[in-house]
Amino acid sequence: MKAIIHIGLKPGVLDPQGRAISRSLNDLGFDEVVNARQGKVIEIDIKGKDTELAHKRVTNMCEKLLANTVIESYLVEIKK
Amino acid sequence: MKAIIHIGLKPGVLDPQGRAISRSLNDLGFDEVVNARQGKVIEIDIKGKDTELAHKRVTNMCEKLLANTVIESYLVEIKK
Amino acid sequence: MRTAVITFPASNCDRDAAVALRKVTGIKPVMVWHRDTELPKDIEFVIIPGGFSYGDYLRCGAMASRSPIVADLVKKAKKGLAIAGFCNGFQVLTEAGLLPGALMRNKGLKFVCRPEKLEIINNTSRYTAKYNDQSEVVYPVAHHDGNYYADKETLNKIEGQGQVIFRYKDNPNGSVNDIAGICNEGGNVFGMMPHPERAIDPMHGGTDGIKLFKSIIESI
Amino acid sequence: MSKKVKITPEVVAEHGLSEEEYEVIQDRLGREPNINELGIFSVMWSEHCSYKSSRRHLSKFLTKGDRVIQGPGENAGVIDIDDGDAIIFKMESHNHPSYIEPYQGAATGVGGIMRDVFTMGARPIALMNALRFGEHSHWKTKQLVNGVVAGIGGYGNCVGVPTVGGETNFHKGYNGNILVNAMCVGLARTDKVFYSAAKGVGNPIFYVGSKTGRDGIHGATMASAEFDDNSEEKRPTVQVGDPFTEKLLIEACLELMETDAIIAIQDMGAAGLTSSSIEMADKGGVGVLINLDDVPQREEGMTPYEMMLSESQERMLMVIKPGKEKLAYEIFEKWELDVALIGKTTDTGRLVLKHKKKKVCDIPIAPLADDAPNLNRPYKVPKPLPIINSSDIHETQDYNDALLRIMGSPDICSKRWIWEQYDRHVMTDTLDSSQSGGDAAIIRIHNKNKAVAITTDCTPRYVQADPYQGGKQCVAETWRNLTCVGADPIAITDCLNFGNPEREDIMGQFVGAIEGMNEACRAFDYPVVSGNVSLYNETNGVAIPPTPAVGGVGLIPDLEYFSSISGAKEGDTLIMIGETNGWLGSSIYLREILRREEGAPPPVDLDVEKINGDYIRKLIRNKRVNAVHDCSDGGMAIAACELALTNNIGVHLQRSSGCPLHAWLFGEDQARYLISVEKNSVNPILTTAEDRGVKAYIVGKVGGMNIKAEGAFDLPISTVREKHENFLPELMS
Ligand SMILES: Nc1ncnc2c1ncn2[C@@H]1O[C@H](COP(=O)(O)OP(=O)(O)O)[C@@H](O)[C@H]1O
Ligand SMILES: [Mg+2]
Repeated sequence: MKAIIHIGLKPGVLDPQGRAISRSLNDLGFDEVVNARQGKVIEIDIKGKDTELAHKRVTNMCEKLLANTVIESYLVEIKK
Repeated sequence: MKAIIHIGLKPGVLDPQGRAISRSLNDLGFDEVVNARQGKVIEIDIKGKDTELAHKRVTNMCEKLLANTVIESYLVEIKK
Repeated sequence: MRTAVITFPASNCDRDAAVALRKVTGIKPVMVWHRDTELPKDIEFVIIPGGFSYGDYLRCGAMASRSPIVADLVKKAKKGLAIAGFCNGFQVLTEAGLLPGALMRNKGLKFVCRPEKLEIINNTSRYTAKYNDQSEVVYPVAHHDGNYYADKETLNKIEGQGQVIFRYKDNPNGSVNDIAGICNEGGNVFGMMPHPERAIDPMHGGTDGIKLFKSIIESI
Repeated sequence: MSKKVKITPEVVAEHGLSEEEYEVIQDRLGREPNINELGIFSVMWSEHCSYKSSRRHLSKFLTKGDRVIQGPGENAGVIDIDDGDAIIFKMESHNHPSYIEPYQGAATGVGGIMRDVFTMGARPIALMNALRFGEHSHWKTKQLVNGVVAGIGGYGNCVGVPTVGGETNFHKGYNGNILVNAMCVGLARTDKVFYSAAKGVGNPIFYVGSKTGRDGIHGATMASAEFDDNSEEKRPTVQVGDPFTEKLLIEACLELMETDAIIAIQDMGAAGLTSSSIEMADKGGVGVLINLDDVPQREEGMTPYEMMLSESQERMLMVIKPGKEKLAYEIFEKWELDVALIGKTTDTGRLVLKHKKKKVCDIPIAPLADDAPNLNRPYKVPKPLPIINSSDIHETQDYNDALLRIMGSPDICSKRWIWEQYDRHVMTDTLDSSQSGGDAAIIRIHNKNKAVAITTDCTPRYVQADPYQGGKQCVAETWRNLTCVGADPIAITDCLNFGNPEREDIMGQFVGAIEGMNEACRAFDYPVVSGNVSLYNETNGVAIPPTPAVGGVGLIPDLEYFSSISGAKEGDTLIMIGETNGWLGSSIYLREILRREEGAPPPVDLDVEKINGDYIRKLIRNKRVNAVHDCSDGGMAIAACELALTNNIGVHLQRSSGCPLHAWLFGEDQARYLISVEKNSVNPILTTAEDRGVKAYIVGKVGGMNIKAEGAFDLPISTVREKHENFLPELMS
């Protein structure tokens, strides 16, 4: 199985990186860009077949390690 | 409109972050984890309505700035 | 002789590079702002300094490499202008396509700052000619993303053509083939992660870096 | 929060204001405050901004001296280092935020202290950090160390200011409350120092830097509140740092400072726009009108309350000379910073805020400062722990093992794992730093033949055992460390980290430590020019060990004459300056080898400190020494080991006095320096020392590749190095 975890800054948390990206795109002439945000995706290959269990376990991984829940939120997706 | 850009390392490029993640997960007792890869997602808010044009423009942004095609590949998704 | 140092937002070794150039040439370099569209006339050597241009956001050196001044550098590099990038400058040069490969996050995932022993692989290059009696130097490194990567083909090419100039004796970042510094095919563009400009003063980091600046200046 | 919030007793209490305080507010306003006004009083009168528990005690400090240009009261202290050069420095805590979000907490701590320094016109030239973590085996420690160190490096490295030293302790007393204290040192011209007093009426007020978001609202009151098990819920108040913007702010502000456009300037630290605008107005004796609609905002629908209390980072406020607005805009726009004209100074003496055409706050400024609570909290200075006689302490059976255990213990081990993550060399003026393991960092003044020496020190176990002696010791150790490199100590900054001041014993630790510190400052003519107080460092009623961290700065007037721990040579003689009586109470030996944390700490005799230190400096100026190291944690044995490791050369100690061997080796008597000298310097040194009333005697020699002491230990350097170097990497792997 594969787990795909999307991690992004919580709304309201300063995203200096996103700001720099949108400015830089504007500078390059992409005037249509209003705003940019940068997040992470982590893809994990997992042994086993039980997707429900996997979802639980991966959520646990997020809480314990993968996401910094003080400033980040995450979304877990399990693919067979 | 919103553009979502997934950027990941090309196959064959060593991913130190991914390696560290899978090792740490194993250390934490998540033995089912075989492998992990870390990528980026950039979300961009775009003015305009023409999704086809947007797709073209965002692809151009990737080539010009957002991805380093020596090591990274990318995927563009446009959402209304 | 006229030299220049480029300043990007959050370049932070621009002054250090300028000090080194003045020490070696006796003349203050011109400080060039990243928004300028053209180098001043008669500049014969340009340094892209270390630092954290644009905060290292997105990818180290990526945004800086798209600046107006780098577009001009790309043009002039093709005509043979001598350009060196140290640390973040090296990242900018690879991002600009002036040097092959890419610099990725250190294998240990941590910023690493220490004096590092380097082996001079090619001491006939324009940047190392003065070292011809010397095979080892110590320059400090200070970076988070100095893990050099290039695909097999590129690697074979640069190794085969003498473009690898420096190698780490004790690889601090996971760079492929222990590569610390390389030049382009023409030998005029050069980049390295270690900081030769931090090795020009016996009271601070040693003096092993002086010959590098002398080499390139005298080659012009 | 809307403007219509009703001010109930609960709302007042939530803002940390007492009933009496609320009555004062009503009296000064002549009416009930609205929520914005209440919020403003609340943060201004919080412990963090008003120093209500500490103010009266801090006022006892020696704050004046020949070289002091500005003592406490401004953003940072300013001292004169000759030739028109000034050093501006300060230390600050970011303890609670770092516990909650170690990376961002520590990073924003570094950012905040740098702003205090460049606000005054100085280019930051060095950073230091004093860190205290919980027990190394505690489940949370590793994650905290990882995050804090990465955060400090992440911020300082990016901005391009070298992080050149610090200290790191581990103790169970910090399990629930780590301490992250950051110090910044900057260089300015004495005639170009900028202050915060907003003089003159009708002058434009500019806002520069990042946009204002909802970060850290209530941060100032949070920093003044005790932690409990629900503190995890306070998480969203942690701010995110943006070192990139900070770097641009530094360059832009320094560029504008080159002109004559600035009347007053102030960074927005704790309590953001509120405290910065009020402090500027109060010091300048003017009123302020701010139009909140003009404040650059990151989010939609921000209320006046949120804007005034936001602690978004990397923001500055300045009063500009009329007619210079265009110049200011040009410079800030060049550096791609958000800039806005948000108000002006007035002659009303009031803080007036407008939002969407309505007046949302109108309060007199004077009472915010003048009537801020100034408490006289009851205190009881704890009695010093009883003295333990060294002959009553068990002698170790295995000195080799004891030495290795101490060298590999959390407090003594090499901190390379930490400082290798800090750029120590950028700006190319670092002449000595953590890298040598020496006593003080040395930073050359750019393009000049002089340098400043910087150190931070505190021995919390001594302060715990006896606040008064411990307080003296903290100041004395910084003075000694600066002396070790040949610097003339000039002044200190401090960061006083304690528990809950509402408890008599904690307040007693605080008062006792200040008395000791102050006495040392006076003895050395070594004033306090800036500092910071962090109280309520406790969890579930258990306070941290009292930790008054001290940051000292000294001047090396001529680069011909300085010294360090490196330079010892084969054949050198080791001389100890200062008396060795073998004081083992509260020592590292007692704690690490015998697992006892008890006994009075070594007393500090300030007169002896003074003559010994002055003598060391004279020896350095006369080029009589090859290497100098202060004798502190772990005593002579550890000082000798450190000297051996740095120089990669053996040492051989020979007992010089009658005190028990383990006490002679590991005793922590104060006022001592271990020096390595050429053979032919030995006699002149011993003689001149005697003339000056300085105790000096041979304790061994330098040479070979072993670390040994007659009748005690004998180990190859490599074995000791391995123990010393491996502890942290193993812990952190
Ligand atoms: N957090 C830290 N950051 C940078 N350097 C540190 C840190 N902790 C310790 N060091 C460095 O490690 C060395 C040894 O520290 P310490 O034993 O406290 O020194 P001393 O007792 O001589 O003052 C010093 O050079 C100090 O600057
Ligand atoms: Mg110490």
